[in-house]
Amino acid sequence: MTNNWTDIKNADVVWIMGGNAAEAHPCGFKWVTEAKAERGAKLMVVDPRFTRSAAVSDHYAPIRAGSDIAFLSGVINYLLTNDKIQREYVKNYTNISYIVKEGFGFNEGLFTGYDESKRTYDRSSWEYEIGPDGFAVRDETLAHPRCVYQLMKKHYAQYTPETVERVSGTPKDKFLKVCEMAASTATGDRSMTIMYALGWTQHSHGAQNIRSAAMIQLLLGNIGVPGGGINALRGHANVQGITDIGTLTASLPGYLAMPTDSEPTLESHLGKRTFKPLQANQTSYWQNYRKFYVSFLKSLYGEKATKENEFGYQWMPKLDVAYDVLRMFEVMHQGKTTGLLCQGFNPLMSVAYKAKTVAALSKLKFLVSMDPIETDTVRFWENHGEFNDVDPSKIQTEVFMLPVTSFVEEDGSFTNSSRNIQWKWKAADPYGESRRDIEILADLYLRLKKLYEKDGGKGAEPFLAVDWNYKDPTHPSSEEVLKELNGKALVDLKDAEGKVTRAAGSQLASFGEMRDDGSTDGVQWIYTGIYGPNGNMAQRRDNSDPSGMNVYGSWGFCWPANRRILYNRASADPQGKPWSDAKKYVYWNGERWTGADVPDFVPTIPPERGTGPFIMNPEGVSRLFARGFMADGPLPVHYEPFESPVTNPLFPKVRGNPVARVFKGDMEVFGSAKDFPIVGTTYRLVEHFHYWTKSVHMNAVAQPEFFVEISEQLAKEKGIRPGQMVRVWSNRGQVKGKAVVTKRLVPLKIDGKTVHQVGLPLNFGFIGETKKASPVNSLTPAVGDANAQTPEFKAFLVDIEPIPGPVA
Amino acid sequence: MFPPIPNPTTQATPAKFGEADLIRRSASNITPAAKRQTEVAKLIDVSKCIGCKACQVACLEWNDLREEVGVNVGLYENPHDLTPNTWTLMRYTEYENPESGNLEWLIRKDGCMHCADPGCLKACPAPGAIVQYSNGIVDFVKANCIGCGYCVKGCPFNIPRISKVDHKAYKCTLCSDRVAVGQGPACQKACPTQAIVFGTKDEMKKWADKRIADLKSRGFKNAGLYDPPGVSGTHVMYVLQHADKPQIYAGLANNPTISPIVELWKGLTKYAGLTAIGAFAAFGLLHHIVSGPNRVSDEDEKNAKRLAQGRS
Amino acid sequence: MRHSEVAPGDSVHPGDPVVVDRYTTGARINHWITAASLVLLALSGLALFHPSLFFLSGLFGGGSTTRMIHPWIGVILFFSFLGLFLRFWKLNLWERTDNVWMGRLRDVLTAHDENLPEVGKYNAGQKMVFWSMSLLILVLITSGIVIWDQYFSEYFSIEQKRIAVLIHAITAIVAICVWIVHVYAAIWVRGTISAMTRGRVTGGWAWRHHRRWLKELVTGRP
Amino acid sequence: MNMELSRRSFMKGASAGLAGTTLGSLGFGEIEAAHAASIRPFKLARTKEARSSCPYCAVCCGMLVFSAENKAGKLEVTHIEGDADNPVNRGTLCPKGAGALDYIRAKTRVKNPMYRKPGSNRFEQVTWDFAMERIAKLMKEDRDANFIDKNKDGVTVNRWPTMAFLSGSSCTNETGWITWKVARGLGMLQIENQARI
Repeated sequence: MTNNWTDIKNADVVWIMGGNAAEAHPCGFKWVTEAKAERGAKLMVVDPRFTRSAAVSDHYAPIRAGSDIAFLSGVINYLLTNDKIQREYVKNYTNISYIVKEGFGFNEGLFTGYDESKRTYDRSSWEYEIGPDGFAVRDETLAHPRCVYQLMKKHYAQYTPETVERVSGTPKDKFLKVCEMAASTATGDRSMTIMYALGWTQHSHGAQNIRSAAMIQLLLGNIGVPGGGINALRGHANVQGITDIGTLTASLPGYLAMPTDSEPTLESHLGKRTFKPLQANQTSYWQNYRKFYVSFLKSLYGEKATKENEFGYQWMPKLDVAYDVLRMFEVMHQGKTTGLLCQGFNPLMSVAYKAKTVAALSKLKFLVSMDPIETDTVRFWENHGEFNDVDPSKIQTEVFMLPVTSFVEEDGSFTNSSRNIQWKWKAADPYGESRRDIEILADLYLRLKKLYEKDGGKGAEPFLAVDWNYKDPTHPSSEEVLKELNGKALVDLKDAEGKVTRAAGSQLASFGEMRDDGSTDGVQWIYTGIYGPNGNMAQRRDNSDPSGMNVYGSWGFCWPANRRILYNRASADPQGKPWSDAKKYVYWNGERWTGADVPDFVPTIPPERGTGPFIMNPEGVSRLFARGFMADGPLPVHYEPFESPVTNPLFPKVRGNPVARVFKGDMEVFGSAKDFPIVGTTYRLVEHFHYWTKSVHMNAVAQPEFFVEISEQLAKEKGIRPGQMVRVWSNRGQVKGKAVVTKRLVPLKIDGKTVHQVGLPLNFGFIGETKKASPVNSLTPAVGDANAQTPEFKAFLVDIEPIPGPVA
Repeated sequence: MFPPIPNPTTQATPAKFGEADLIRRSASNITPAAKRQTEVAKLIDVSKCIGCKACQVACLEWNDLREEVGVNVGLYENPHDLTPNTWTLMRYTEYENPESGNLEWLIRKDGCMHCADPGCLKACPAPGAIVQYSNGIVDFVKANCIGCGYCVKGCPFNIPRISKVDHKAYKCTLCSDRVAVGQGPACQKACPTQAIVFGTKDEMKKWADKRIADLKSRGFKNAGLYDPPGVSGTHVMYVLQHADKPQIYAGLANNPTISPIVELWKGLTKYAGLTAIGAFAAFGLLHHIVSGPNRVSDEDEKNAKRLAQGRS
Repeated sequence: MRHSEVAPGDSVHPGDPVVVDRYTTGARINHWITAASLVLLALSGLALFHPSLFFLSGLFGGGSTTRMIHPWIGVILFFSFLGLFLRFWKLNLWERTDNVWMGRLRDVLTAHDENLPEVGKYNAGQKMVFWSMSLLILVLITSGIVIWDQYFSEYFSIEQKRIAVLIHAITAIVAICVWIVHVYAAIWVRGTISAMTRGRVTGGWAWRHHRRWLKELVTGRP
Repeated sequence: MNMELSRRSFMKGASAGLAGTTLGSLGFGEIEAAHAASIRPFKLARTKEARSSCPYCAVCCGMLVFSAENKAGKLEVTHIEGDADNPVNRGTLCPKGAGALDYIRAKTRVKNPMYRKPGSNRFEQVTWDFAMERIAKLMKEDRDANFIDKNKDGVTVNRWPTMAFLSGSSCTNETGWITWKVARGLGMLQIENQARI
């Protein structure tokens, strides 16, 4: 989230699309109902189904799953052609005036540089024209035919309301009402927030869905302002924190990158990432990358990390290729993986194409599950009839099921979706013999350490180099680990005059104190300040709100630097004045930047210097045109899902995202519209959390059994009665569930053809208290987003039939 | 936002109301407490409800109730009805508004309305099994309940349920144990969108006015408060988008009253019945006094003897 | 041709006084089961009917047990009464003379039996008690089942139950009144109770109150 | 009429006749006891309260967790409700958070380390020591066999390509870092969390 949960209350328009906040985040959604009740905000919902969010909306528009970019592009076209953009904001805070190099082009759905055999782009033509001063060239009149504004006008012209209706199925009047409501916030005194979740990410073009929405917000001047933003509503309690810490194939903590084979030295790694400004007087904050990286290495290897040994850089594993979850299971399926450690994870349920997942797990030598409860995965080898039809005697995997404490049985911190890090205190003793994850991992670490110290072995050195300096090595406490994340001064830190600003051994107050010479450590630079000299800020419980803007700046600690709204410098105009009194947030008071929040800016840089608010970007402005940072193009394009009921009506030659990666074997099991005419989409239910609460009695009571949502029209066509068992199948598997026949789903007219959609809630499986069911990921395709490799769970093809028998 | 009620304390706290605050007690004549407590109420704003069932779960959790895991029957409602364990239930209606042409998903939290004139209490034959406190809470007292099910017949909203296990009547208590220490009911506390708020009845009415004004500004010209006069008002009230048509909300009673049949049964019949029985008994007594026993005379015996001999 | 007024087991024993067998042991057991059920039903029912009589539930072990056993006693009553009904329904068929008897109710109440037509085994009053009890018990069992929530709550709507409970209450009151008439009549008409205790009445009693029955017993002719 | 009075006077009158009979002895005891208070005692009194955070979605609602000692002397959770002080959830909880007590007490909670042998159709209970020793041994065996210190171009890469780790996003930040440290320290590249799925 660029903004935060409580800030939603400052919105005048709330747009929920690609998500269903009422269903997935009810308590955060309260700030939507508050904005409605307290300031008369309007809520609009665009979704294939009339959802729980839609139930309290002012406007609902249906859409075909997987066609979001067409819809959003239609909105962008509306804003551009009707000039409903906040000009001053757009001109100063985006790259709309930047001129793109000659040679860039877009034709029949493809940008320049496409290599069909490799399914990749050579992105070199997607860059700015660089002037003789080394800075990017701009045309502030926006008249240059290659400036971003003109390129966008051209690119988006075809996304007329009629096209949107033809591609997305949204009736024109309903679509236009969305445009009008969004456009009403282009004024500076009104703002709109966009709330989305996996309904946008889980597509082969997921990242571009979100880019489209971000672009709309930039055109309307809604980024960095209260009640605005582009807000990813994240799933798991600490998925934000775990993503921040970087337990992802290519990540280091704090969004630093893993070394790769092409970066044999520390310097070769850092050099590529220390971006120089592309415009005069810009901050380009990533210039500090090396300080964060070296401090990280100092934390990882402790005293063993020295300037001479590149701070231990060579001990780090180097990435040959990114092993996202789809590749992980592909490799496992090829029999190349020996062991899998599952920590609070249920991949049998949550990974696409269940049949492949079972086959892959069966090839493991061993599987370890660390979880407070039994998962379907840990029993993947067990026969559960049609729900998991395997022969245990043929599965040679050794399986360990280790009991782990539940959330109440340990202390520690969680980072919520709006980056707020909050402490939780231990409330109960461990259940049975369960142990904290940290203890289990410490045990494993210490046992392995002993083995390597005793027997040696391959890779002993890099492993033994890891620092493990905890008071009780077998029980590292959450407090000392949080201190480790924050970082400390290793020697007395001095300013230019030689005055000690931070004594050796004391905790750092901010990442601004980090150094690249090995004199500081700190695992997670973005968290620095959480455990500074004043102690554990995650434990702060002061819920006062002095500004009255619903900021609550003294509750917990928000990364970075306790900032509650990102890019908040943009809440003021280029002169530093708030865009309006209604949206007064961070502003220049004549001496410094101040306001309701911690400014996302160097507080002393005056407006006259023209430093842009998007300090992480070398341009200092945000990018409507993404340059080469996106794998599938600098501007979003409507691509159909890999399984689509229609050929791309706009670019018939392109099937799916042209650069999405598809493994052999997965491509072959895509279904065609001829055999599978119906669009399937998966989602979660408010009564359940993923595959977890099916083991929780009260939640099983509230929603006990897998069901399939279908329209009245489809029910009639197929002869399905409400409550009847139906079979839904794709080219990869089948599921059976009760039919919920509803008015909340309607067939749509797509490119002249009637298209039905069926809804498949994902929370059911064969372990737990709910009725046994096959997971919906028996159906889903193993193809991911071209940028993030997030699987395409939200749009695929199925067919449906009633199962004869008594109803309900 | 309606100001949240402060967190509960773990200190033992004396209850703010109790036996001394009863204004009605089933099958008993009591003298209502002289000093009435401020009336409390729960306001359920249907227009803010997302049907998440947090209230249902919070109710189970707080009241230590556990329902059986059921099945899906093609609906979102689960369980399918109120039960002795499910004291509150979300009911979902897909309503096509004929005026706007829009689909509306009307989600109503069903449960005890805590009527000012409670039909359950009126029907109850067991002394003290149903009580009404002066703050408006209508509570079932398990120890006194005999499980006859008369409350079910007395209730105009079809709320009480009789347990098949212990044969006692159950329904929402408005979390009388929480209210007694200054907390709101568990459902209210949990409700993510403040579709449920709790306070004094006056506060709730005022709050409802604000909500109704908002709804009217959004085109719901018949938005209004549901506080039915037929039962002298309730201590659970609804804000409805279409207050002119309560029945579209999963059959919410248009103008609920205690059934005239129940009134007749618990009114006239009760008194007339005993009178009739008394009258018959009295008549017999009187008759006996006036006319004395009807005895068989010697004559009769002789006649009989004669007859019998005649035969032999 | 008149039908017989005699039931199996009825017979006359000459002597002084004449003794007439009116009820067999079976009939008497049947009657007393019915009577006991009815009394218990009345007590338990009244306990649930009016708060001032709730204390009666104490006789049955409290309100819950009262609620629980009342319907079961009702079932006993129903079958027990069914037994009586099958025994006696024929002799309770309405005849023309019953109308005459009814027309002279004043004579009945003032014990001027001599002014009444000769009566068979049952007089019109007894027949009315019989038939009204038959009808009332039928209504009571039916309405009782509708409100017997322990087993039948799912089968009836609340509105049906409300009607049933009202009917049940009114019917029960009527039944109690009829029962009062029945009991009072038995007490008032001396010599009656022995018919149900020992199964016998005196010839004089039979002569006075059921002369046609006695005559048939003696003559063997209806 | 006052019910209490009528009942008592009835008892006085009836007790002589009914004393000693089954009906009598069954009946009045219950009526006597029945005059109980309707309001349950507040069940949080004298429990221990801890501030926690909901384990489910990333709203991270503030929770109050109440616990009490069980018979074995272990602190056990008795009730969970929202923390009204938390500025985000203001005391509210969704159906998942409101039911979290049943997660802690779930029938499928794992109580002891369990182990399934290759080809077996059941889990058997094992000691922590057995499980951890066996896992460490399996890992070391594989790492010894498949660890790559240099790639074919001679670049030091120090990776262990045959081991995968799925890192839970419901774990704390602190667990996340320990996980990262152990997994990367061993040279793992196949690391994923729930950010995508």
